Amino acid sequence: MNIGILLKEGPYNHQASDTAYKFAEAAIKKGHTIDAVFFYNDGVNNSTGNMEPPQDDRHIGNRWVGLCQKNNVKMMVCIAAAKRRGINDDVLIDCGEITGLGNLTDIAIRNDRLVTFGD
Amino acid sequence: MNIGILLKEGPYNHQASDTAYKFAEAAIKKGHTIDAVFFYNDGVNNSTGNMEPPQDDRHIGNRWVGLCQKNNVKMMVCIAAAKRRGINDDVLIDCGEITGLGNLTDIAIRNDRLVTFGD
Amino acid sequence: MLHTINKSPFGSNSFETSSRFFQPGDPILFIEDGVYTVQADNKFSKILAEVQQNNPVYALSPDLDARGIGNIADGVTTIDYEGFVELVEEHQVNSWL
Amino acid sequence: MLHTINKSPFGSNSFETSSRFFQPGDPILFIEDGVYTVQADNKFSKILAEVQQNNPVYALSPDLDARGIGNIADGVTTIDYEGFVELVEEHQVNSWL
Amino acid sequence: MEEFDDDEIVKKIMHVMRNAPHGTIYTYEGLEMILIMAAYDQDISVAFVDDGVYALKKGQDTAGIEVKGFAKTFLALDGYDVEKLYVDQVSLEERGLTEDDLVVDVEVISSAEIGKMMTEQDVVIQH
Amino acid sequence: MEEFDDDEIVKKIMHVMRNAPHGTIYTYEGLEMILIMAAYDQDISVAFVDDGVYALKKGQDTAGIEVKGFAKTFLALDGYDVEKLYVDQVSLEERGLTEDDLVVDVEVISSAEIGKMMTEQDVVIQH
Repeated sequence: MNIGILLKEGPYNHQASDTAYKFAEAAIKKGHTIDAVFFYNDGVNNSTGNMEPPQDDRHIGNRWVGLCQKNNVKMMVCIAAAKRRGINDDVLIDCGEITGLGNLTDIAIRNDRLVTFGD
Repeated sequence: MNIGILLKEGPYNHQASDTAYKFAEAAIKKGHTIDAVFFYNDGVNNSTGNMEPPQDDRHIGNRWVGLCQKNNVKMMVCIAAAKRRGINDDVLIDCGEITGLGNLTDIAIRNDRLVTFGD
Repeated sequence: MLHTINKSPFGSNSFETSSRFFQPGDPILFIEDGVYTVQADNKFSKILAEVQQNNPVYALSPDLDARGIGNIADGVTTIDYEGFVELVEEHQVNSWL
Repeated sequence: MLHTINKSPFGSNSFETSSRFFQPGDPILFIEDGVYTVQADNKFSKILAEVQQNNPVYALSPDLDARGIGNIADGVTTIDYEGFVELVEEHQVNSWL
Repeated sequence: MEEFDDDEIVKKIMHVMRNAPHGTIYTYEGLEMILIMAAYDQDISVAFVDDGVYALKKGQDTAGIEVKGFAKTFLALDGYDVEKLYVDQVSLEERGLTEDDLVVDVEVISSAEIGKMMTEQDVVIQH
Repeated sequence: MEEFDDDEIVKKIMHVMRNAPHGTIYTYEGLEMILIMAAYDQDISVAFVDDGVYALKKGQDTAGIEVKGFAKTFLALDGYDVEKLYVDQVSLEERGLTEDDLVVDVEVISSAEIGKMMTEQDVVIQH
């Protein structure tokens, strides 16, 4: 089954980001394809490459990069939401792609499921 | 009267940032001193210098810089909260200072009021 | 002590909880989405009226205007950001989030 | 349709509102702070029991464990992330935020 | 953009507005999403539930809070062929509001009716 | 750090925990704030209200959600001379919990008593 994910909250402040990751991981383990994670609202803050969490904590940015590099999950960041919040290509994580809401529409259309995580 | 402000949510996503600014502006107009705005939790996202809101919208980052440059309001960003969220000196607004929670304690101690804005 | 409440009473329990902690005379200020609390004739009008028996109640007019709330409960004083500052001059602040 | 609820029922009206929209047979999955809803013997146990008459109810066990909730309401099925995926295989998803 | 394999797929997509305007950005950015999706010829509907009904309240003037207003943008939805606007009756009544208080024509229906429509969707997005 | 003009000022600072742990970071970052402030010899108290009481629930194991646990850090507060921990009785009872369910010794008191203490503070910070 092909699944898209819409993530609406930023890293660390809300568990949404963690749940989305754990869900994606489990879906892949069960043989499904995660087509893309689309970051919207404060969710765009997941796409900064500058996170430096304490060493004993999870690294949310690196987790998204890993999901992308190992499992070909697209990491798409809404350009309008990103611009107002100060996310641009200078800070973007590897694999991140700043793009329009048209791509979210395509994700919604071409996948069997769109699963939203937020707060 | 000397007033400190604690801001706990990021720009645009929550009105807290706007209310904090309008409150600071009004307090200064009435002759009070705003000692500092301390950014905590997702509030640290107020301190990125990369925001590019639509032209017909307010520019929250520039507003903080203006408050600092015109009215000597310190703009302090909690280092622990900033690091995990990817805010560092490379992206910091003019006037921004990444610092510890000890400074928030000093702000709480030396001012007549500490006013919190959040969500 | 000045209590500020910034959440809609429909979505959040901020107003109902905070009202257990108000001391007689404490001013209450509704801001942001909290101003929906003072809209006349809604589900929370009765609790608000009870609070008003012991506490002066204010609402931030720029937030009321932004939300198109013209019809507000009797006895609620509307103030602008300057009025907010004046309340802070008189009281320590407890911002219920 | 699978409904997920991720808010504590004490702080937010998500559970009470969403329950008006559930169709008979729709599975309900509590995640994140939503899992407090299925803790046995709390203020919401009665509404939950009513929902259970028409809807299968699940709760995410990693979230229950994280919050130290061991004692859960009768009839609630605990699942892990894999179980979450299995529900998504069967149903479209409506995430109440 | 992807290639147009999807050309003829029409999906039923419902957006649910459940937050008040201005206190958070969810309704505003939700509306931005709807306007884009509307250009893709999908079967779009919008449900206003809980504080989401306040987004449609007449007479909003956001000048004083310096936040962009957008209530009138809902009027533009019609021009994008987004005509299915549903308001949850209980949500409206609890807030002491009637249809006359709203900026656009909507269908005021029961939670059960909206719930039934939800089950018929391919995608539901809550804002 | 500022110069030590403030050296002898002792302010009454109350932290109010009102959110559940893990779903959001507020309680965790609130605790980080309390630990720093405790080093400044201020008169610190902590009130647990609403879902904030869940932060003290025994038996939390966050391994499965891969989020840092911190319930046991509340035990360390005592070592920092933060001894005034108050739990709102109504909040505890509504959740079907008793003092035995909590990881630390607290004083369970009424909302009115906590409300009275609030008015005696120089600073109240809600998390």
